[in-house]
Amino acid sequence: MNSIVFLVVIPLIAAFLSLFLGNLNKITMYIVTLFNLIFSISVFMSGKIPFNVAIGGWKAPFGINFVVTDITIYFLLLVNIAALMSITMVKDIKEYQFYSFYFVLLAATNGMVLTGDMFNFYLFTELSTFAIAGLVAYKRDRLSTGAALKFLILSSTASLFSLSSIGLIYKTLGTLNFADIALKLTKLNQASYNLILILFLASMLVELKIFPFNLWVVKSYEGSITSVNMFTHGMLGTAGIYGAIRILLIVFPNMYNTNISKVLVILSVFTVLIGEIGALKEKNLVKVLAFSSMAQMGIFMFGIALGSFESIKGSLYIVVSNYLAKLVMFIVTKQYSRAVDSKNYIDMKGLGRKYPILAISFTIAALSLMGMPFFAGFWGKFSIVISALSLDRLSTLGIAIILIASVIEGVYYLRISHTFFVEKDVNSVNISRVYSIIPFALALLILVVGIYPNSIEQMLFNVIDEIKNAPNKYINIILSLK
Amino acid sequence: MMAVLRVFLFSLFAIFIGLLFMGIGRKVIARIQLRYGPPFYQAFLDVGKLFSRKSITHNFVMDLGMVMSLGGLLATMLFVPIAGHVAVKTSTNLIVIMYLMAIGYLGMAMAVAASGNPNATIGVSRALTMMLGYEVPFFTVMLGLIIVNGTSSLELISQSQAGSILNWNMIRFPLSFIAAEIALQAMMGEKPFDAMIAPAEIASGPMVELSGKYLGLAFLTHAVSIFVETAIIVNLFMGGASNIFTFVLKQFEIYLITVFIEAVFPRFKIEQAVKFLWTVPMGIAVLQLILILLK
Amino acid sequence: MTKIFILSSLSLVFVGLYGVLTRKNIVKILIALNIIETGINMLLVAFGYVEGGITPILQSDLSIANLDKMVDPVPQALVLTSIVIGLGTTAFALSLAMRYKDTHNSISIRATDEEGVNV
Amino acid sequence: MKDEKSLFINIVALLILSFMAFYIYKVSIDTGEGIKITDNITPKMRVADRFLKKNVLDENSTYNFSQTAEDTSANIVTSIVVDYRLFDTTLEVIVLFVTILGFGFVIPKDRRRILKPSVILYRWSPILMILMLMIGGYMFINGHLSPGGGFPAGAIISTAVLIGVLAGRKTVNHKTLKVVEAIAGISIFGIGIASFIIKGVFFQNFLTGDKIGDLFSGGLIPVFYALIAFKVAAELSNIYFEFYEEC
Amino acid sequence: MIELLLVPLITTLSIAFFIKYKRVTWTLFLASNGFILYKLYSIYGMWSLSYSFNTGYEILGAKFNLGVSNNPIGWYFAFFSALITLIISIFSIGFNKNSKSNVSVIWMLIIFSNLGIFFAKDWVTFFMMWELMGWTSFFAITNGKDKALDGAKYYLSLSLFGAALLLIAISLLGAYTGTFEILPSAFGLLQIINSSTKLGIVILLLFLTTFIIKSAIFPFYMWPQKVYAEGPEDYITFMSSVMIKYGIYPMAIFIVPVVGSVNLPRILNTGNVLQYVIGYLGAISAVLGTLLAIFQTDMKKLFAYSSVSNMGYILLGFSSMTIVGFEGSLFHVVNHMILKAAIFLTLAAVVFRTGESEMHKLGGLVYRMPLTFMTFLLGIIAAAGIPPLNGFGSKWMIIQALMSKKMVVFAIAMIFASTGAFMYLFRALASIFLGQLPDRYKEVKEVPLTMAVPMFIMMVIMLLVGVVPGVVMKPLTTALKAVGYNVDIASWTVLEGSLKNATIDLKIVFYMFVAGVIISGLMYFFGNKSETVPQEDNYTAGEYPEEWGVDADRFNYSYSFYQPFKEMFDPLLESISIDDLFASVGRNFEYLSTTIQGLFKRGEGAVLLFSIGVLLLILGGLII
Repeated sequence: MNSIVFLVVIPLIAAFLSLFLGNLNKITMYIVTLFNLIFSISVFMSGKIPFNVAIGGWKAPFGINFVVTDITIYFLLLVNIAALMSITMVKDIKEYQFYSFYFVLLAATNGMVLTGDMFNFYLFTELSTFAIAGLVAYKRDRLSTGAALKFLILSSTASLFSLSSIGLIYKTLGTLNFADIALKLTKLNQASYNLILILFLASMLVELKIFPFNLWVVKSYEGSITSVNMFTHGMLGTAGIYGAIRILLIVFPNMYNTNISKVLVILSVFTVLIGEIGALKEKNLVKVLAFSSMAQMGIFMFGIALGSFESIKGSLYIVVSNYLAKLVMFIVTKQYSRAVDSKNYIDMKGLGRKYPILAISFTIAALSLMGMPFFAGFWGKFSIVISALSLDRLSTLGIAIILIASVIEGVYYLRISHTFFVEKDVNSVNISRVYSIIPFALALLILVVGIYPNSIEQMLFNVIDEIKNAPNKYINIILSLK
Repeated sequence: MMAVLRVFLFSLFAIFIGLLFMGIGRKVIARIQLRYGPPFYQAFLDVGKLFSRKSITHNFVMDLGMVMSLGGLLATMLFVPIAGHVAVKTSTNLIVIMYLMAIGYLGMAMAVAASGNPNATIGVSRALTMMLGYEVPFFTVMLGLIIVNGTSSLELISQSQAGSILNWNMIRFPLSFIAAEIALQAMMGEKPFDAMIAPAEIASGPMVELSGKYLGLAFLTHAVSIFVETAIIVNLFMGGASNIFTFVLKQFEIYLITVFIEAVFPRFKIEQAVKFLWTVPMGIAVLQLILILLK
Repeated sequence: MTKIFILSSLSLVFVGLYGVLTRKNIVKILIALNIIETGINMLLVAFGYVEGGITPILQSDLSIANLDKMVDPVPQALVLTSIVIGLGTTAFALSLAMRYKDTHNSISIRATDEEGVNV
Repeated sequence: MKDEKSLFINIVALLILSFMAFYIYKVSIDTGEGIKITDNITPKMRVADRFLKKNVLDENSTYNFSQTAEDTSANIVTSIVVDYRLFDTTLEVIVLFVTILGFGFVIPKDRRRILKPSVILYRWSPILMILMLMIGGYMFINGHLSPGGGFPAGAIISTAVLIGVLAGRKTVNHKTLKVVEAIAGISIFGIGIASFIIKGVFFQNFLTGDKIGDLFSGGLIPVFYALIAFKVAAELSNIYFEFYEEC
Repeated sequence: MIELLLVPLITTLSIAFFIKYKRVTWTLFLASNGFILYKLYSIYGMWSLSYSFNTGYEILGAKFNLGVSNNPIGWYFAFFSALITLIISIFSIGFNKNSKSNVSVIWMLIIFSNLGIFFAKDWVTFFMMWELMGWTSFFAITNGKDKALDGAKYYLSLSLFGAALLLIAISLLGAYTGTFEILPSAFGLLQIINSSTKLGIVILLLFLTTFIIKSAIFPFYMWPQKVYAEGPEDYITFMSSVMIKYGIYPMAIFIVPVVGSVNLPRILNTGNVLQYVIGYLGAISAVLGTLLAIFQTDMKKLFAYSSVSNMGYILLGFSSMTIVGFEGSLFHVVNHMILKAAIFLTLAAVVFRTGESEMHKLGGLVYRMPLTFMTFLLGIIAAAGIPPLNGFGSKWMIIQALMSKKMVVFAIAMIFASTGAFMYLFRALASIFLGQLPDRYKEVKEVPLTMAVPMFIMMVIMLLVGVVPGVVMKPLTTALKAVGYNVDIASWTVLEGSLKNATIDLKIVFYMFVAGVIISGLMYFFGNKSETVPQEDNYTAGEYPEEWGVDADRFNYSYSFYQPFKEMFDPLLESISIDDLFASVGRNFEYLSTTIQGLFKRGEGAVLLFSIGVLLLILGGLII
């Protein structure tokens, strides 16, 4: 399966080509995305997982390698599906730079998921940061420029932290490969371990939207166009989550023996609180979604920070639910805000009666985010609650606060849904029915997972199995390959 | 057939005694106030006259309400043991009696409210407020007796006091008796608790629109209620009686106390009345209740 | 020797961080970022430094005989990459800053991003 | 920047920094078990050991100068940059590419004025340019043998372009630069794909059998470096163009 | 068993599909409701029916099953709520004739969750249905109109808050007992309380809080008035009669058995601490609900508080922990269901015809809507607990139980509440239906047939249950026996009290009442003829109010009906305003929200906050 590299290479080549293609860019965008998606599906179906690809023929700890395990392939699929969903929202964009940024982002997010090398991961992260900053600035007005600049400054500072962390890892352990690091980290002094972890975490948390690190989130969501929001959420966000899972859980599993995981618990509780409370009075639908995705990442991080089998499973359910739901919501937001030419949801009164499928999909997505039963989010919440309550007092307190904060989430989301369904005659730009298909399909998927979690239970089990048996399984895959 | 007859006779008896008490009461009051007063049978004459007069009504609710009012109180009366006799064999449950009594008041209230006169409605509103005022202390008194006897049957409570006069609850639980007596004053709507009628303020309140047979029915209702309320007190505190004559005599004693108080007291404002009822008799009743519970 | 390298580069990092934290002028912030960047690059090189080491270039048989004395080449390779990234960041951020000046009429990072409000 | 001298922020920042410094100090004096960050660790204990000994593929192989060993260059940094970790390098090239894209995207294009160049610069610029081009060319051609390589070479070449720009001479235009950039970029991956077709492994060096120290050694390394040099040169020149035209 | 749940689901989907065709949707809706009622009737007695669904979801080391089973007490609740639901849904057809939005989809989902709650076998199923009911109610309350949004939001936030507590409770219980099934977990909870009292009590209180939120018990008594005031009348009928009982059902099957058999310190040798907690909650709700109901001017709010007070009675019955009290409470559940449905149907009819729910703006409607008046009259007689109708029996049983347990405070509270009930009930009757008919309602007509029939049915049911309580008591006692309580099957008309010689035969009470009415009726007919005069023809002390411009509206005494009484309570009610507390919580959250938005809007301190975050992490790293 050496050809897995094409997932990164083809978009990059397309990025170069996009300079000249002009009007063909849009078609290229679809072709490349479809290629990535189909390719990852074929990898998924091939049955050769897990495998390891050494680029340039240099074997694992020495060269750069791409690893495909169960986690990888699931996240690869998620990233590429999100890409496909998002580009359906791209309309009337003339600038070739937009397409180039997109291709780079596609390559970078695929690479983040695939790579098995620390420094390579850092590079891909940087690349995706740049691409997102460029995309956020697409509108080039006051808001988006400010957002992009501030995002760039913050993430550059953060990336410098992770670079120093990589340097320290190389200095002490002499290797940059994930598996190799995981193998050798046990030899590390506890204090040094903490230092390295803190430096790396600080930069990871920026992408994961955890509270004191997330001041970029709302601005960039607000300032950018919908498709870019979907990129940020579906591609960068998902890849970031992958990074968290891969690096925190597989490379740094010792984190749970330190108090840093406790700090993470506290931070994620704060994130949830701030996300939910911030969204409470917000009228701009996009900002509401931004706050809400912050809160969801808080819940995810809470589960990860607890680190038990069940809480991680819960976190994965949250990931699935948030991934699907936010895609639906962004599409609906886009269509509705286009119809009334405003992002304020108060202006969208009555649209739900005219275009019910979109509004119903939005509602389903919202309910899933609220963790309502019969929707995907519930199982996540349930798992996290159970595991949190059987752990220490801090996590019990934390989950209580999170659950109560999610009350606020329920209030503002259902208020928005209600606004859609208010009886009012609307005269708006027509929304084609075609745009209802994707959100509705995704909403159905949420329902399916919610009602019959067995449909993804096996996948999640594989993921957790890999996480929990990390030192053996993952390391063997990479380092045993000659 | 026998039962129907008994029911009929009991009702007539209650009406008779009630009207008699009313007449005597008026006479007594007159004498206290140094007037001559009407003859003791004046109440019968009044009722007869009212029923023979032509009357006006506003709608069917008035008719319905008045009938319901007398019917409800008669039904209540049938549950009260009179010298050990009950019209139909049933458990003479105190709670049932209290609730049944309410239907009479409700019917009356409905009828007068249906007349559409604001004075009447004001009267009703005061009456209902007053009801909340006296029911609570009265029930507290009852609760004490029920707990002592372990039963809520009026018949059993009155039987438990048989024998010497020292067994009477009036002697055993004097505080209860005082509280019940004050509550009874309010229950009968006599001064100082007659804010709901207050002829000078609201033109006799509930009665303002009643005429002819409606007023007659109201009279009868009042008569039956006097009978029922005094009978309850007699059963609760004076051990009932072995024969009807003694029973009526005891009832009359109770009624006489009420009349004496009525004759000399001015009127409470409604909120003063409620406050009074919830402090003085209620306090006494609670004290007694605590004594009972601690025993 | 290594200690001096590390200390000086660390102090660069701290100076840079101080700048990023306290400055309001975007250009100054970017300069401060560059200073951190330089500091960290120096740090990386210092991590790979070997006391009395030689350049990791195979110029002759002599150098092959002294392979153990060579400084670590990997950090140098990483630094090469990170320099370029730093350049990219700076350049991109500067271009954004130009646009920022255009839209906000200010290069203070405190300038509000709300539409229609002046500084 | 009236808030620049806000005492509060300064104090907070100093506190934060001193706390961080304290923490680093604390970590460095930690006496716990295991490898510490202050430990003196030589390349021998790192993966670099295998790079230096050029026995990544075969653990037991040894070599001498002017011999074949792992088909990489004499400059070990170069072999890491362009062979062992070639993928990183291509990515960093992409980073530059993204930067250029961002430039074209966000820089306001309206208010542009170009200063008049000085005569001296105008006259001398060709000489300087030729010199620089030569140095640049030498650097990327010899990148696998001596310090230097594609990036510095690209930077030097772009400086040549910069001088041309400053001197107001028509050297290259935007379009050419873009084409060069794209072709170089695509070629890098093209070679990768070619190696995938030939060897079945992406970015594998398929030109083998050279001797270390030769000019034509290191297989694809010089090729890559040349491409990178062109690409970097084109990109940096582009940056200069953009900024210059702006001022 | 499963078809009970499948049918509403499938109906929901098909209604959603045919949403444009009102006739089809209502036919489906009614048919489905009818089927549910029939099905419930047919599974009476088959207590071993159950169904479980393997989700494949793994928790606590085992694959997790969602299950429903035919729980006898659940059946009891479900059957009567299905009956009421069917009647309300017939009413709703007429009520919604002119409305644009089609509520039947949401309704069907609510009915689904309704059945799910009552038949849930394990806590997770219960929780799922519970949550489903929470948010569907939100949509049913708002019903596409902005006016009910505030109330709905209030309800939703309380409901979600309760659900959060419930989830914590369930998870704690599951984590410590290893099972989610309701009955085994009750035993598990008992063991927890015996081994570690604090934890057990916390779990129990979490459960209790959830349930009292849904049943509007004391600290959470505000939501009914907020919701009922603006919600669609047909839905709030369902809410006030059926939904408010959702908290009672789990209390009956879970809290009461646990509290009843737990070994805790006792107070005055009458009951344990938890019993008193429940009792005080009930007593405060009963008294406070009554007082607040007395002071309302909006009829829907008035009956909202009346519901609070009735829920208080039910809790009082539970708190006695005697079988009579327990039976009485469960009996009162159904009684309250019936009478509240009747009352709210009439209120809905009034609002349907007049569009007004402020009582002082109504009056004299008896002339125009006699059937509605009769239903209302019977409803309030029942609500006041006056014998020939159905509210009496259950209240009597509860008082009996309290007296036999010597819980004097609770008994007095109960009497206070039920006497106070006369006040507000009569006030509603007088203000809405009696008094002068304002000119603007001269043209009001009686409700159409689809709405009249359900009201009539409600009248019949009220009288039937009032006279023959066995209709309800027989299934109830059968169910209790099936669960394992030591009870005799009730007879048709006799109710058993717990004190000495305390049985009442409601048949005899009814006969007595009829006898009394016959006698007084005879008197009435003996009297001379009467003449009907117009309503305006009143005694006015010789004045002509029309001349001063006093119209019928102003001639009604219905605004601030109990003003002197209210003035007594104003200081008290002001000092315990839970509403202010909740409102200030909400305000503070909104204030915080603005602050946080400001933080994110500026975005300049990003790096500073980043460093602070790093500091926090470092703190975590330092404390080894």
